[in-house]
Amino acid sequence: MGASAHAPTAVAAVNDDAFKDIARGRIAVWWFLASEIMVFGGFITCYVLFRYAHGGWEDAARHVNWKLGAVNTVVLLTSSLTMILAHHAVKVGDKQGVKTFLGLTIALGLTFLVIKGFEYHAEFAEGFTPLSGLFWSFYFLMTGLHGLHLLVGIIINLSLLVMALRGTIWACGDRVELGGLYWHFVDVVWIFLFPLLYLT
Amino acid sequence: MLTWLPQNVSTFGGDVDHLFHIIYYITGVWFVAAELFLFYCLVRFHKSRQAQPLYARGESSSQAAWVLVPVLVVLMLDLGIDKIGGDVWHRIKLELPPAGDQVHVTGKQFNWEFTYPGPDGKFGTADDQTIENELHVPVGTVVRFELSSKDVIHSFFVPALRLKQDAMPGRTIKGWFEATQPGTYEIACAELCGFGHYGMHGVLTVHTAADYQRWVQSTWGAAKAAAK
Amino acid sequence: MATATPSEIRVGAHHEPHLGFLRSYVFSVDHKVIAKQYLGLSLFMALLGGAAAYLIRWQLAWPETYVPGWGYVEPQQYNAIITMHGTIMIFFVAMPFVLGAFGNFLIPLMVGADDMAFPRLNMMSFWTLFVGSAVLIASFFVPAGPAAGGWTAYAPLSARPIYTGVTWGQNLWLIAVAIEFASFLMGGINFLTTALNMRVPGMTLWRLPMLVWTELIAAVLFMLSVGPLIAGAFMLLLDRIAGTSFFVPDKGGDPLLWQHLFWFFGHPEVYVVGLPGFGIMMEIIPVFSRKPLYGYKTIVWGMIAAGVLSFVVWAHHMFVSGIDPRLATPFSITTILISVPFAIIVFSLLVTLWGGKIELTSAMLFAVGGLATFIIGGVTGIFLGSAGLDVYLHGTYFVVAHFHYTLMPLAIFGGFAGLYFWFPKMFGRMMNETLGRIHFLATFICFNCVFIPLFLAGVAGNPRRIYEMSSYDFLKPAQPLHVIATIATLGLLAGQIPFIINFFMSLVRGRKAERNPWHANTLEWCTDSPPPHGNFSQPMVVYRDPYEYGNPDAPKDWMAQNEPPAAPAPLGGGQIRRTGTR
Amino acid sequence: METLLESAATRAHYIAIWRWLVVLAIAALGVSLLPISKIAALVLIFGIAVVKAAMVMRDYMHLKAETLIIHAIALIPILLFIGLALTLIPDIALRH
Repeated sequence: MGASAHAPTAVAAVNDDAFKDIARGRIAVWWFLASEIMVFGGFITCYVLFRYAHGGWEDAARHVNWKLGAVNTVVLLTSSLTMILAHHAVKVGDKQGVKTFLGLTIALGLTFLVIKGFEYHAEFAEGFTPLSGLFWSFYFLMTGLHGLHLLVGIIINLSLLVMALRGTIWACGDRVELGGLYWHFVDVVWIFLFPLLYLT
Repeated sequence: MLTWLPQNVSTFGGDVDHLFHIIYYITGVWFVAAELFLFYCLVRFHKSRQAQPLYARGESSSQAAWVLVPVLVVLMLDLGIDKIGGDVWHRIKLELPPAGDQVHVTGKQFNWEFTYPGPDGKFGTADDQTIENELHVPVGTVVRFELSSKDVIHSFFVPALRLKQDAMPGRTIKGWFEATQPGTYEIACAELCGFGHYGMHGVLTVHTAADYQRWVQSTWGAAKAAAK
Repeated sequence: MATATPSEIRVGAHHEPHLGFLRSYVFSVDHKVIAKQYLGLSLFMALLGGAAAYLIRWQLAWPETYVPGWGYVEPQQYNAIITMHGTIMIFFVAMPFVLGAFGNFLIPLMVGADDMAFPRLNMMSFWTLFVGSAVLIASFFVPAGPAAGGWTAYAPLSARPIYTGVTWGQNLWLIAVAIEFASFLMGGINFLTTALNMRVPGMTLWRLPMLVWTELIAAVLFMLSVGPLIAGAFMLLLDRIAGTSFFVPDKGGDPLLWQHLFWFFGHPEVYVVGLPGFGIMMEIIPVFSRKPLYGYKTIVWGMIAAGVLSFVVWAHHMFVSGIDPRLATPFSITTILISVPFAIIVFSLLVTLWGGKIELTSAMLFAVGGLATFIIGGVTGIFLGSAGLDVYLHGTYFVVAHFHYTLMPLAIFGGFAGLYFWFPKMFGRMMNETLGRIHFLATFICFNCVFIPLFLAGVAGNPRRIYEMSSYDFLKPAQPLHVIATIATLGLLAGQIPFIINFFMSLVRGRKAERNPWHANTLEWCTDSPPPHGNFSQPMVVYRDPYEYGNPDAPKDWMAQNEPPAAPAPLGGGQIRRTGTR
Repeated sequence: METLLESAATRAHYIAIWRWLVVLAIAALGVSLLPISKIAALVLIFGIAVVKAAMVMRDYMHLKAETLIIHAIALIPILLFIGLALTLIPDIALRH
């Protein structure tokens, strides 16, 4: 960190503990993600326990469209790839790559939301609402919150894209990495929501 | 503090009171010792009586022992309390002695409903009787109850029996008690259940065997009661 | 490796930039201004919480009589008042006081940083809390009144408007509490990152002042525990607004789940509020005993152990709520074992006093007074933690007295101690000691007179949250206890008047404070009072432990952390550790 | 700055990870359609999900290059909510 430049050598060695080597942005984002893990962990805990307690949720779960869900899984996994490639482009100084991959990530994120919208539409048309039983309450609550998180991710990526287009992104280099951490986290949440809600 | 405990009329109430006394005396000794130590320090080591403070960092093992040895004693006492308290808990909530009598207790805003199986001893038959806010039991008999709620959470609290159990909507919770002395005792609700919470109160009447028979007869009629 | 971008290299004081009123005092990013904003907000909310206490106590002592300044308290109103009293005092007084105000003010100063790691996030977390407070206050004015389901908001009472008659009050309550959680999660990011990452050279973890340790542990506990309750709050809000049945049994929901989620957070939360109170005591007691804190590392490990244990004790709030009775046994054991780490902390503080050169300033009085009262809270926890006895004591005034005896000594006594101690650093002026001592005596005596009688009422079987108890015959003997408690409450509230006078008088008229009026060691005393924008005029370097008081080998009886070793041969106690001891 | 060669290798690694993720996603779908016992299917499906999540966290979120403190921040909450879920089984899942 910057302050160590001013320190007499006698004490400089005292400070070499493990925490100061980490950029503070990464500590902060991981810390934020940890609290998110607890929130989604809470939802998943409730869902799993209720599902075990009640049984009969398979019948409800049969009505969700697992095909669209599977497509969305691939879409989101691919967006994670483009996101990490954008981060990679920042690292190697590939100016065009940053814009391309951020743009692709945003497009894939939007694709996910559009497909999810079609799913919701079909489910509402069939008469399934959050009030159609506990499974549907959980389904709409968890996928809805996940969608909101994705929307926030898209907004973050849009702001990064604007910075990339203006060329200001190079001055604060780790922002794509930090945005990426959040994006991948949203992907990880989906990795669990998909089997929980669609496959079992 | 101890004299504030209300009269105890249940078989396990004595255990609860005993546990209370044990913890009271153990923690009481620690409390008095700690406070005396604190006030002694404040007076004895006030700056008007102390020119040079004692320099002790408490890091060497011999110095840390001044803290850790008492802590070890605390740990031992904790384990002792755990053992005694665990036994009491086990007796009240985990053991279910054979029933001599049964009753269903249902909480609702803002009354207690007590459903008696009647002379046939079975619930769900025509001779069941539901009485609001009045629980009648014979003395010296194990009474098993099944607790439930029609709306929100209530808590079935009989101070004289040292008994408390929440009534949780959507569940039926089993419990028991055995009263040791005839008399009337109050039943309270110990979980906030709405604006009428403070008035949700019932009466437990513990009858002698003869009195109980009389109560049964007056409630179900002489003929039916005799059939029992 | 960290790449130090230009914005990260911010050492030394800057000239106060001319930012204008709004950005200097309202939307300031300076951690010291934000800390004062937290302080102001918490003191303001404390007035509301205190007023609620006044109404509650009056109603309990003289049921259904005219309460001066208010009128008659209705049963529904009574439930709303106790709900808001609890919510305000825990979430909007204790947390902003010990975490928001002292954490924000002291963490950067104590680690030698110029500000928090993320100043704008810091500002945002305060204004988020402000919005939360506004939402909570707004809930007083909606039709059907504020939330009346207790501060624990147990479902289904809180999950369906029909059970309490409260409509938007409960919704706003949930929203306000959720906003408050978001605020302190943001604050926690700053606490952690600043304490870990912005320490100046020489400030190893084992040289951190205890207050920083406690704030750090509190931030960790809060972050780890609050998530499931946020999830639960969403579900409860949906139950209320959309009519789902997560916590209502009619379509398969489970009210017990809410209690689990609530107390999984609720118990660590007690330590979130409590540990920083201990941190303040641990800063003040060595200073006014002129002795090192006894067993620094033992205490740190004890606090970490308490933090870990706090995650495996929550069901002791639910022994009789219908949990599987077999679960109660392990939870009872862990609960009682938690007295071990707290015994370490309390005994260490007691031994710190032994052989000291004790000066009873207002700050010290509040610190030792808090310690003395906390001991009562600590030992009564054993009664409640023992499952067998909790069957009787659960939900009685014993519980009420117990948690007031744990939270008030730590958050309020500790907070006042901190305020008397750091007021000169915060505002550059000394507080009046005479008024401070009057304030302490009134608070200490009245506080004990409020809650000792309530222990007795609890032992007599008096259930809490009872609007009036005259209909119960067995509670007749407890009624005089409530009268004593209420009179003492009036004294307690009146006892705060000297503080309010002192606070505002000292702000304007107090004697100018020097840099280090108490001859203390930690880094905040090595800069001006109040510290300038950017905190330190030169980069700080730390050479020694924070509690080097009364070392007979040293030239004076305190050695500031940044004081370099005098001679080539370093002093015994203040030796530099060349290896990074972790 | 990495060399061009390293950069290409890193990129190829990211793409390889993605390929695995997609393969595993399809495998999980396949498992759900297999006529095997419910328990076996659940174990397989969630085993695959855990592997996928671990891959994303390790390679895309660079957990493999992080220090102990970040590992702790990421893993403690996971363990904690799993512990919460396990503790609640007797109360919530097995209540009937």
